[in-house]
Amino acid sequence: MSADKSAARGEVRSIDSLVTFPQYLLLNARRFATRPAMRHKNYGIWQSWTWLQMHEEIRAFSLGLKELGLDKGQKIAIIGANRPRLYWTFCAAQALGAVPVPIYSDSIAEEMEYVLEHAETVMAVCQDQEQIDKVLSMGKKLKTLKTIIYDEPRGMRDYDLDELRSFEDVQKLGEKTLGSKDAADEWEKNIYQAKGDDLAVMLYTSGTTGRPKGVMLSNDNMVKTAISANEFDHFDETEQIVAYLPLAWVGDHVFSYGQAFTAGYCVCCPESAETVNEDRREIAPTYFFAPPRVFEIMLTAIMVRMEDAGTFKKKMFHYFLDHASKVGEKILNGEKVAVFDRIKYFIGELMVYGPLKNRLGFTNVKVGYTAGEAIGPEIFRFYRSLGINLKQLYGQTEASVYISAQPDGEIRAETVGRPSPGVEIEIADSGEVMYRSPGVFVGYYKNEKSTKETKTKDGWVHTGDAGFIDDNGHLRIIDRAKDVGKLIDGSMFAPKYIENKLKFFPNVKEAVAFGDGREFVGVIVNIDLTSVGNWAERNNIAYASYQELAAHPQVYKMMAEHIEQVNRDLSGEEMMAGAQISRFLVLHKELDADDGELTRTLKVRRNFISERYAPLIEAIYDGSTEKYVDTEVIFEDGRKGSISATVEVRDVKVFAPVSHKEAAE
Amino acid sequence: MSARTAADIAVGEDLLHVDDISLSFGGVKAIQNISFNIVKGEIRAIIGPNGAGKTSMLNVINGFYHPQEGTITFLGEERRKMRPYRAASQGISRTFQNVALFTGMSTLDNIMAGRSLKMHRNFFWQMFRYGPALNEEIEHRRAVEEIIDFLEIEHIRKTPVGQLPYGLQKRVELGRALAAEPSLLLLDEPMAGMNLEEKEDMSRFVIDVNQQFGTTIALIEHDMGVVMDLADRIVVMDYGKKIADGMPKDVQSDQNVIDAYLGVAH
Amino acid sequence: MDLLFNIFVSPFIEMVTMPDFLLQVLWEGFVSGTLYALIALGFVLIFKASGVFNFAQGIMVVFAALTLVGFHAAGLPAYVSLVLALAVMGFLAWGVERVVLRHLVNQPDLILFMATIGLSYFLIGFGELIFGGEPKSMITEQLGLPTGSTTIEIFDGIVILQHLDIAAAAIAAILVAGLALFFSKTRIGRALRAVADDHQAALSVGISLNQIWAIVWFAAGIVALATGIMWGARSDVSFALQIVALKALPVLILGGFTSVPGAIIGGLIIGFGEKLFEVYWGGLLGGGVEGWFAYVIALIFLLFRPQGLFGEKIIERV
Amino acid sequence: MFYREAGQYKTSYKADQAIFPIFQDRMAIVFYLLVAFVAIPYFGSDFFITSMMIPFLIFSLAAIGLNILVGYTGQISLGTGAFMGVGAYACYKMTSIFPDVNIIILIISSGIFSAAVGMIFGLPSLRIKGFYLVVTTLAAQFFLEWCFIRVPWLYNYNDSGAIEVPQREALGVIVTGASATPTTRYLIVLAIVVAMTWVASNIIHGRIGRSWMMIRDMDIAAELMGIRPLYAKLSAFAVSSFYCGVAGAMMVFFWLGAAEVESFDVNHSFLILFMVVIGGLGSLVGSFLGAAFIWILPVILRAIPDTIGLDINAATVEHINFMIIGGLIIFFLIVEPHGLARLWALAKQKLRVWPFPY
Repeated sequence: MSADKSAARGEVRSIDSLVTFPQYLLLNARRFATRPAMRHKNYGIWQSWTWLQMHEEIRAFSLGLKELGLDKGQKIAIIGANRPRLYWTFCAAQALGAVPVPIYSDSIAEEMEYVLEHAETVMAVCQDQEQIDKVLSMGKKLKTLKTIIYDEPRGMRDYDLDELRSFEDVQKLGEKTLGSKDAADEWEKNIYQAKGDDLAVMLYTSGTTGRPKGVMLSNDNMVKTAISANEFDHFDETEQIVAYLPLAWVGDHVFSYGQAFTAGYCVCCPESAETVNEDRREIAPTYFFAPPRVFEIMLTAIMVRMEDAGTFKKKMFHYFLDHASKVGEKILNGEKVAVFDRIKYFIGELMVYGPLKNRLGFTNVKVGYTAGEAIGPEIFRFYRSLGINLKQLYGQTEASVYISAQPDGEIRAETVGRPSPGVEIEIADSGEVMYRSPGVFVGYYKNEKSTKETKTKDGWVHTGDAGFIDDNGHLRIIDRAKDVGKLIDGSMFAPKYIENKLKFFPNVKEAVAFGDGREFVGVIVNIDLTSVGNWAERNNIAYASYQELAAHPQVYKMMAEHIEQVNRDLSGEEMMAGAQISRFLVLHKELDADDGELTRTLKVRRNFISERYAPLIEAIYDGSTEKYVDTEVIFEDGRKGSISATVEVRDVKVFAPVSHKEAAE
Repeated sequence: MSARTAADIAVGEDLLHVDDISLSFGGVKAIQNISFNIVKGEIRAIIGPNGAGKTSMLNVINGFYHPQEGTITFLGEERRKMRPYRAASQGISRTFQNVALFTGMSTLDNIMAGRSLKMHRNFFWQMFRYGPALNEEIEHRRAVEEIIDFLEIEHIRKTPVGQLPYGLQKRVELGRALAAEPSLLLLDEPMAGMNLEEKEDMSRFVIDVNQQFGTTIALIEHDMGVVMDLADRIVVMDYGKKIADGMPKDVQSDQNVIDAYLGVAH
Repeated sequence: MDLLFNIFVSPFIEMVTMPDFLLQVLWEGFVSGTLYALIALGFVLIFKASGVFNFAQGIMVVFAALTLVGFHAAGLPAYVSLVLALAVMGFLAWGVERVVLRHLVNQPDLILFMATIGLSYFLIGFGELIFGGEPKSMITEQLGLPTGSTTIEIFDGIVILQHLDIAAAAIAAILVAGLALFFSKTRIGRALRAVADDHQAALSVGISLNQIWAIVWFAAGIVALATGIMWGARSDVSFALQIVALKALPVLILGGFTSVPGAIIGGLIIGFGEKLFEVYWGGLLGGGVEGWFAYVIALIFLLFRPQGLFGEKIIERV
Repeated sequence: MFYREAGQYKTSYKADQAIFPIFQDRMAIVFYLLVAFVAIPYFGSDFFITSMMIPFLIFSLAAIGLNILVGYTGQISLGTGAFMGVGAYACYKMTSIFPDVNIIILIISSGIFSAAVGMIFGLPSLRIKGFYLVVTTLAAQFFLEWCFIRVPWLYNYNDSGAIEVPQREALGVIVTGASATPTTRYLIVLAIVVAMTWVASNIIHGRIGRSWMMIRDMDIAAELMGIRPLYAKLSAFAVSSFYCGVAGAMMVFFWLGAAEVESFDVNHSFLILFMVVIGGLGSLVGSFLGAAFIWILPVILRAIPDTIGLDINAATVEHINFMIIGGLIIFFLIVEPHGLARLWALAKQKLRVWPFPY
């Protein structure tokens, strides 16, 4: 394919008239022809594609899909890790007016089957043999699925099924049609015919309850959101990001596809899940996104590693970190800082912050976002004090992500910022946060009922979260609206709020709080194996298994201390002081998505857990000090087994509420 | 798995033919009058109890030992004595029972070393690492990366092999042998000292190599179970003699073989 | 033609026509061969038990001799000096094991070899610091060694035998016999052989490797002292000897690194060969060929028999 | 700490296979070169340049040569001194035969002679392994030493038996002989050493270097991979001796000014071997570090008594020197058998992962 033949040659459209991503592709192929569009660490180096090259790849594949019969409005599933070809599939399908449906690649076959069937997909593009096997295992149950395309040919030699094709084959098929004069023109024409309110993509939300729902998002939803997000943070074609979060998650779709296409920046795919950290270090993204968990894990890893450093180095490290926590954020926010402190911070940058950012791959980060859950204020401040412009945003699949975000210079750990450009926010009488924006979804696929429940006629959407706008005009989220409850004595009980406070301790991986309609608050705690394991090693505490470590008296003691600290915090907050934790237990197994205890995005499924561990919860409230339980688990390969244990329940100290006036003094 | 049938083998073309080979070391007879053939595209196993002369047989095939009697016909060329590098340049490549990697070099360099025969740029260009010499390095690096990808050892690409665990070393060694793009690949106990999972991985790689690249493989293995699953045909040796030769199921039920493995006195 | 004649004919004519001279040359060769053999013996002892190629053996010879002379010069009686010199060699062996070898177990051969070179530098510096750098003469008479010479009339000529040389040969013979007895009859000796065969096996029968190393180094020290006395008596005691000591290497190549008889025979071959070549052919090349002849012989020998005179054929395994 | 590798990603194999793939390393090299080419000639005293820098560079080159043989190919040699001698005598003869040819060309060409001699004495390495090879190289050492004495043609039948460096000009500047300034000689030596180090590094990172290392690590496997031991070993002997030869020629022409056989005796072989082992087998950086350690340390040691006002006679200092060097060698072998290069690499690694310990 020679460049001149393929260089987008159709009519020139003004940027303001573009309403779909394929249209942006044509534009970028012209305006950023030689700029990198994607990179993928493969075969040991960063294989790169310019926008022009990517345009050619996508066009060939798109035409191939067309040859295979993909038509406007049909659904095509995309299953796999972050690979350029899978991203190309989005655009290739959209160019034909078809609707891509990305599916979480770690879903088990059963979950996948539901989505494939529900969305009536006619084709599936899979990354590798593993995904192909899952799709094929559903056999004839998928009536609509006609073609399966794979990216990596490894191990596919023995599959001689008619419906299987390799990505290259499809591209070749498409290239063949390019031989006829009009194919390319027609393809472009077709792209320009697309409308803003056509469906762009369908994303299935895993949801904490029930079957996943297919959120339909239009071109307008996606493109407009992406453009305003770019403007909000001043992103242009010079950005580089690392695409490592699940393709099927709306965040990744917006950051790694939507914003990349509209701004024209470069998206880099890591070599494999194990090498993400190393690959991020190599690329040094300018824009970085991660859920709080990733930041937590990173911070834990930093501290654990530093434990092994020499005394001098450790001292120096903590000395400068202390200094950063004093002045780092101020410097980042452009506030006044004494010259001497600035000099000290500069030395710290040289000795600690700079190298640390370098090791983490954050050297060039202009903007970092965390969202999805509340982030621990300590963790949040830690990164900001190093000079990383980390911000919070609040979003949903139904909103094409952005509901609110923190503008530069107005960063506070406890809020999620101001309404994003074009978004209106209201707090309903029930305390639930509602919003309206150009990004608001079209509806749930084949689920009028849910659509109506979520979206009002005027376009307002229920977030399901309880929150309020604070004095500065920033949104604060308390909890899931339906989870906020009351203790018997009438105190407000916001489980997520309490759980998050607990989870901010590195040693606590997960916590589930109970208390609605009960006498007091009880908590089930999950320890963090990395962090606690490391602590155990340093303190010569021997343990053979997770279970043994979790039940260790010393671990219980540590957890009790953490919980006491949380209670002390809570006692200082007017609204929450009444709901302090009275009893807790440390769970003998890790909460796991495979067992249905967490969602695929690793959120706690509260109801499921309260059913599954009903005897334990009962033990918390009936005053017993221990309880025997037997739990069924599913291993990675699908086999079932069971874990049994006698779990100890402990009491913790509760603090008298501190009135706000006293606290202020 | 599409195992080859007896019929496939029967019509197959001989890649290697070993004829009446005898080898002795100062009176100790390591191999006595052994003959067998290896057909293009098959996986041929040589099994036998310890000291049966299996490794010596491989050493004879790739020219490391010179048999006192008999001939070896490879790709239609008959010979008895040859230097190992001749065998290598004809397309015989191998792994070793006790991993024989170049311990001072990285995984990448080890596999690159496997491509030595394919690299020819002369000293002059090498001196300046420029032009043809550099292009050659890059071209072969690409080929090596494909092997690294194939064997799923990306994460240890630049690790010195001496620091790798045993299982991975074996895999790197396979990679090094593959790098030569051999027409006959000799594997000397590829699964020795591995745990079950590693054995499964290695078996998968061996089968993949055979199917994906169509490489003919001769392997020595101790683990009968593995051999029965992997091999198309099996030669059984005991005390330097061939005691059986055939398809896995035939060999399995052969009385001589059972006796040899149970250690019946001779 | 002249050249070929000079190489292949005239030396032999010379030998036949002057047999007394030939005998004298052979005797000289025998004497220097004995000394080579003694140095080689020290190498063999250590190599056999510890696998260490002890480059410092030559220096130990000088060091031992210097110590002996030094004690005497300080006013001690000759025999007391001898005993003290022995004690010093024992202390040295202990120190080497303690400070050097113990820390280098399981290192590659080259590293151990380098360590012995380091040791020899240390000993040279130490020896010269204590005893001064200038050559000294051996206290031959004080030790009761014979002096003078015997002239034998034979083949119409004479052969002169130094008494000292005879004594040297005798002492060498006694040393070798003693060592042979030690190896075969004593518990430690047998242990030493076990170590040479298999370190693991030796450990399993409860022999401390450290002790063994100290003992062999001490044994090598005794051999070194004996060699030093003999050598010092013939010339001076000085560190220039280390170059000569290097000739133990070709001797070992011929005799094999682990064979005591090999060391003796190798030493004699080199001794005879060197002298004969120097006297009868050296002139053709301008003389001074003693410096390299031994090595070239070893080299040529190696090309045909890489495993040495007494070694077994090596079967390479993969 | 100073390594900021974030953002240094490679999009081509050419960049990934570069000898210094890290930007900061390339900067460091530029820095060292600036110091060597600009700062030292400008600020260095004549004593510093003549007694420390010039011999240090020359020995570094010889150490690189020996390292190619011992460190990269695994063939032990004790003939370095003699191979250096071959270079020196060859260069001397060429200056008398071709008085008009540029001296620098002659210096480089002299390496060809030592390479040829090296190959001849390398031949036995095809059959002989390990310590046995020491004997072969010792044979070369003593035989060549003998030649330097007994073949008067080599030193133009001088009565003194020594070779003396004639005065020669290059590009109108006196570069050899007594009137050449230390700075001129230093700069020429430096340029040659830098260029040859670069070439050595190229060879080592390429096909030929790899074949050497294959022979070193596992010669049987190497042969079964298609490496011809003959080519690999002889090329190593040739390249190694070439480097030693050039170093030898430079030693006489740019440093000593005159030399006789003692300058190339077996003690020199040991000296260079020390440099290689202390510096680190199989490391070019190590060759420089080893040369610096072995050469510069004694110079410093010798200066110590004077500096602190102790009146010790020179001979005693020399003896103590011997002891210290011997002791340090043993100490180093015990503490870090992989030499200074390993320490260097560890330090670099520390800086790369800073502030983390690993």
